[in-house]
Amino acid sequence: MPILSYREAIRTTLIEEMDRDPTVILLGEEIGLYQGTFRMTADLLERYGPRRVIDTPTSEIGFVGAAIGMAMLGLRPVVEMMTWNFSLVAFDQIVNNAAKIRYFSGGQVDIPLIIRGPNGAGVQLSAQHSQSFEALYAHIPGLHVVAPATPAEAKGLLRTAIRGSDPVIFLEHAALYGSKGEVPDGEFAVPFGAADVVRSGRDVTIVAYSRMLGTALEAAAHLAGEGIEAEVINLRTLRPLDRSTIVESVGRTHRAVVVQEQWRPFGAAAEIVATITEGAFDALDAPIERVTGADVPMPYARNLELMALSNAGDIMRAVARTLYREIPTPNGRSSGGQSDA
Amino acid sequence: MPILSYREAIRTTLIEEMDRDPTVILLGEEIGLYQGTFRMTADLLERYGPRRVIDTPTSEIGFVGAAIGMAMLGLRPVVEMMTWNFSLVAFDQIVNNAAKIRYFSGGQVDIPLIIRGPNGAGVQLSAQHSQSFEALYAHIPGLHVVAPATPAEAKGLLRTAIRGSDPVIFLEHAALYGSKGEVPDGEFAVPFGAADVVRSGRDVTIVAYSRMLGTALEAAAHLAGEGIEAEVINLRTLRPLDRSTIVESVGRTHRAVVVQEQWRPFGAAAEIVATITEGAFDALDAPIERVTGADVPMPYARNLELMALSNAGDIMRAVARTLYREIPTPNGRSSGGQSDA
Amino acid sequence: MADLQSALSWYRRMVLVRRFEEETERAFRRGKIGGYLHVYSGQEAVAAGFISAMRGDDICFTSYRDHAIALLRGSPPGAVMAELYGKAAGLARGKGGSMHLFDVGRGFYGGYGIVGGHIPLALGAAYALRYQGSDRVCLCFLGDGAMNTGAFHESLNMAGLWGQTGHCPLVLIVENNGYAMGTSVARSSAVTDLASRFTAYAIPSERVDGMDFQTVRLAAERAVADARASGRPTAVEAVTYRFAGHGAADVVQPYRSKEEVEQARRRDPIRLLEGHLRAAGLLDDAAAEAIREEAEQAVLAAVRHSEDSPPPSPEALHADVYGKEA
Amino acid sequence: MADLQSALSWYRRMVLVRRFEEETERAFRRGKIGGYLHVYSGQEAVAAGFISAMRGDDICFTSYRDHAIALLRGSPPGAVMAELYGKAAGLARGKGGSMHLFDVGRGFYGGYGIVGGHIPLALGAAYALRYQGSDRVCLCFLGDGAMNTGAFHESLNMAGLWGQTGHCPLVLIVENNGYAMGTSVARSSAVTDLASRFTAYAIPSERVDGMDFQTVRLAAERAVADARASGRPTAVEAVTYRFAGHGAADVVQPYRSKEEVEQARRRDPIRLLEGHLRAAGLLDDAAAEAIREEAEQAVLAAVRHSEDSPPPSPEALHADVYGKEA
Ligand SMILES: Cc1ncc(C[n+]2csc(CCOP(=O)(O)OP(=O)(O)O)c2C)c(N)n1
Ligand SMILES: Cc1ncc(C[n+]2csc(CCOP(=O)(O)OP(=O)(O)O)c2C)c(N)n1
Ligand SMILES: [Mg+2]
Ligand SMILES: [Mg+2]
Repeated sequence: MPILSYREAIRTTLIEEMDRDPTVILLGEEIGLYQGTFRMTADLLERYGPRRVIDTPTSEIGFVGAAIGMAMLGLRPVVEMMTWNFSLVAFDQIVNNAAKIRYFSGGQVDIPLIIRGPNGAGVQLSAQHSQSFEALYAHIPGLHVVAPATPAEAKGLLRTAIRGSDPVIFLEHAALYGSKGEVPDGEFAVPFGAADVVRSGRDVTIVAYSRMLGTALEAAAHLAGEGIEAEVINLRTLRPLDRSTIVESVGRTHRAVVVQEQWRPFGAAAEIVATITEGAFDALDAPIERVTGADVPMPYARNLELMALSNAGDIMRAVARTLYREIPTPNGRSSGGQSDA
Repeated sequence: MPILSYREAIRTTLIEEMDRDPTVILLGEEIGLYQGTFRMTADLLERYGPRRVIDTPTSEIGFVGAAIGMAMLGLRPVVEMMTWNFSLVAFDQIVNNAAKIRYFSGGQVDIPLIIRGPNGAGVQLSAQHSQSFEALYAHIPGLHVVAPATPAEAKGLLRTAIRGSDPVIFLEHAALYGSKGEVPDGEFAVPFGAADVVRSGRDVTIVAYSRMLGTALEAAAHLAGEGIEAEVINLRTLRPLDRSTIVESVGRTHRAVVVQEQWRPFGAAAEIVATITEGAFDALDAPIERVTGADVPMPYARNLELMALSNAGDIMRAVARTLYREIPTPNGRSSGGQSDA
Repeated sequence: MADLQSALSWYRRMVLVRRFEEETERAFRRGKIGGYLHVYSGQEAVAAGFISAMRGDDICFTSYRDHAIALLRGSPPGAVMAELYGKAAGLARGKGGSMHLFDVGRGFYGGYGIVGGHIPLALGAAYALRYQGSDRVCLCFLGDGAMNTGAFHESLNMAGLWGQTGHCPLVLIVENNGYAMGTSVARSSAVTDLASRFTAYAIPSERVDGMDFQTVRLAAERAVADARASGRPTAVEAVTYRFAGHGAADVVQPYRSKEEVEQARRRDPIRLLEGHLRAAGLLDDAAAEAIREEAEQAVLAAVRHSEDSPPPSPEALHADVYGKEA
Repeated sequence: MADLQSALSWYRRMVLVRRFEEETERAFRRGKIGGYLHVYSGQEAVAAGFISAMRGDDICFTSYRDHAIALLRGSPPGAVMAELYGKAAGLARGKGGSMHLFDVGRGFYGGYGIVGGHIPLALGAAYALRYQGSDRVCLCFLGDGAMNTGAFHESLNMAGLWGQTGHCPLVLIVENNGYAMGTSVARSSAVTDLASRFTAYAIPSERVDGMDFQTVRLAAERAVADARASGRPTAVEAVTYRFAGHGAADVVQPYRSKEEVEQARRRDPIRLLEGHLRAAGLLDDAAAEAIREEAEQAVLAAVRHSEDSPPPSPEALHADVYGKEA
């Protein structure tokens, strides 16, 4: 299997699908002449021309809405959201149109629409440019919410998204764009709603997705050094959510730590905690722990920003609490990540 | 104490605060000449004139953003969101500006802004007009999220909101506008972050807010007939969330049912469940139950709409499950309310 | 006059629309129709004029004020009424209701409830039609109030841009009925000559008398032909009037006087067209009566159909949230 | 020439801004400044011209391209630079960074990162100033790209309406620097005469040479005086050019040619003003050198200050999310 970066995995999937299906078209800001803010669409304007690679004005309402209309007429638009922060401008289009038109039309149209781009914090991009919106979108019926953590997943989930018939919120993470991994050849696809048990273990279940999967695995490796075997689950999609894989795992490990990058209150981890409480109540030997970002708009100063984000040490300490024991942890305490609203 | 309707409680508070403080001004669609879509601002244009009661065009981005700017300059704008469904158009202004400006300016400005209006389902308003957005807004640091269930709370919380220094998402419920109750006279205020134990009981804790409080109380009354004493907690504010009152109650009752009107996945109830799991784990004798709306865009047909909403029977059945027993329930099964993403 | 000859059939449909709306108001008061109800009475010449200029395979989008669009486009009155009754036989299977009529088979891509929110959809649909190599066009009806939304602005600027290369066969019809709910155009738009606002997007536009079917129709034919030939957007402001309240709940109407409404009713588009037809000898008392009677029967049949047909089955609740499995 | 006399002090500040921006680019490359960095080089005459026309108690809003606004409005270079360094002594206590400079004490109500998102704030602020009975005015700087946002449209229409009764002393300054990131005005706006787009809101506007300080300043004085006297909005399109990439990461710039940039640099606003001043005998080599040296020292001092000062304390993380307890 070839080794690709997360970026290459996405880019080559776009190319494969565009070569295969002329109804797949791209639109967004700076995807053409500029070659893509993160170079995801480099050369694609030259390759497919301006009718299939559409540079738009700074008009998220306009181009997201237009993509919905295109999808209703049978195209398969893939919108690049330069970063998901800007999607709030188009929130009404996504929630009130993309997610609901199939339903309120009584099933008369498909909406095969992908909106993709980086979600979550970068480095010192401050409050308006460091947000992670999976909890918002996963609340909305009619949307699929996808958050690949590896190059293979990025490719496989994007293929499933492009060949589907419903709107997909495709949440990438800029911190992962350069990361590499094996990616199966050919028409490889990853189904929605199937979480991946990335590492097995008997002592505790750590649930993560997107960028925090790597942090969880880092924690798990350290924990192994302490004799603690953590099972690590990568959700891959939040809607649909693979509840049974999570519940089954906690049924075996009796302990759970749920990790998310963003603000804790009413965040994605709460749904996972509720799922475990509902499905594996009798198996639980300790309160479920949440490891999350600090409940503050992201600060600019790097020292504060690091405090606002969780690290492997935070996950290890949470695991230790579920085991009612103390363990040495590598990272300093990021005191920020544990506060409430 | 005088008896007022929920609507009168809000309207008289607006009047009292406008009489007291000339910096309080109102803006929104149809609040003036039209007298308010729900007549909340009836006669106020005549009373305070067009400079303090501003009819706006259908421009949520514009008038919500303008209200933020007014607040930065020291006014206390109260925006009427005709219904919260339309707030998605202004979502960027609320999340990226109102909630964050204080923070990213390093604390240089107050944002004493209230956005108020009805949240949740009406009767047959269908998919784009029946939404309940508390989970979305309560996720955002920098906002307060308030959801009064009674006339007294409506008054007391609105007063706290208007005299505060931060943006408040003030979620009313049109189904409550006509409901009546005693409202204390004078400068009565209800603090944020203080839940109310509306009914005490030893067998199970039911947590609810806004319209669903009434449904929870209805269920509790029926349950009492079966010899089950439910404690009912009215949250009143979701951000800040009064975690200790919830945890303390479940510590006594050992069982919990959390009720919300809206879609279950990643909904507000999940945060309450996580809070209980974290705070009262050892006290729990049964899995926490969630009673929620169906995970679908709201359908128009009345029979489907009723299925999509939870009723007292659903709450009673959930309570029964936490008690591992069967009890007769009054309402027919609303099979819709329990499905997952 | 060949022209007027064919207008007769549109007169017939306008009469049906008016009678249909009266019946929806009655059914609303009887509690048979729920939710919001926005009738089209007074504006019939606008939709009729534009829909008469559409080809069978052209498409359109509109707001929640959508009953007339469906009926004029040929959706069966029974299916439209059944939708308002929330029945399984409804145009959207009872899932959408008054604000969300949909008849994709007839090129009607729906009614939408968020003001301005459908305009970008129509923009994208127009692009798709050209991208697919067809010469079909897309019509987008919108209210005067919708012009003040960000969705309008972003879409129109993009339409202007896409039109530069002939990729935007979009016809925008501003139904200027004087009000957005209770807010008059002068109180909601800094510029009251709404057609002129399109110059900010380099989109040609004209303002026409929206009460006169023949005038609307001619403008519509020009606009549709232009869009089809050039792939460029074009806009028409049709000046009309909303005879009824904004919605069924808007009874008192403190924002306008009875006299103003009376005045406007004097230029009732149906009576105006009737006058033209009579003057041309294409209609007499008997024929007019027959048309009214035909509308009466069609509407009563639609009501009976709606009363008699069953609500959606419980399974419908969870159907159509997603399509075939991803 | 009295006019030109006072221009000398603005020349001095423009030199400081240019030198400051060079230093921020260097510090960015050295990893001292994080995040995004959008410099103002090439556009100095626009901000200088407009800020020179502001009264001490007037206020302004802008986008993320905000360093010059703060500096020209009088914020200490050390505090501005410390903000970019993420230090506690920064203009926003290290919490905002390059995109969110704020100096409310000097009437600078902030830099904002969502394109177009600050325009409604400025609208509301202008209203508040009048509501409070003052004759203060509010300036809103925005990019050519920001004109294509819904936030722009909704705000401008409301500004036009509020201005009808004199309640909107708002001056809109479109800094047309040719590009929104890599998208030229012709590729992002259906109409390239941006000033003309304001007619859709009945807001008077003019287009001026944004490279010539004196020209900008005259237009600014007219606009500010108008807004102050009438309480009505007014707009100026200042045609300028962005010498650097969009942000520090925009190095290759495949969307424009080196020649185009060279060409634009020939009308460097600082050299143009320098030329005027020299021609009028208000500046000679020695004075120019002294001004450059003064800027050099100010910038180096700002860097030293920023290097030496401490980061925010850990407690700052949770401070300023909310104000005093509700
Ligand atoms: C974004 C949004 N804001 C507010 C509303 C409430 N609302 C419904 S119709 C309407 C007025 C629209 O007027 P116009 O576009 O002229 O259409 P008309 O009703 O006259 O056909 C408003 C404000 C809405 N549906 N959507
Ligand atoms: C809503 C939104 N969409 C996209 C972006 C990304 N972005 C940052 S700057 C910019 C271009 C803005 O151009 P212009 O308004 O001309 O300002 P300039 O950078 O030229 O000063 C874009 C698209 C953003 N910040 N906000
Ligand atoms: Mg109207
Ligand atoms: Mg620009």
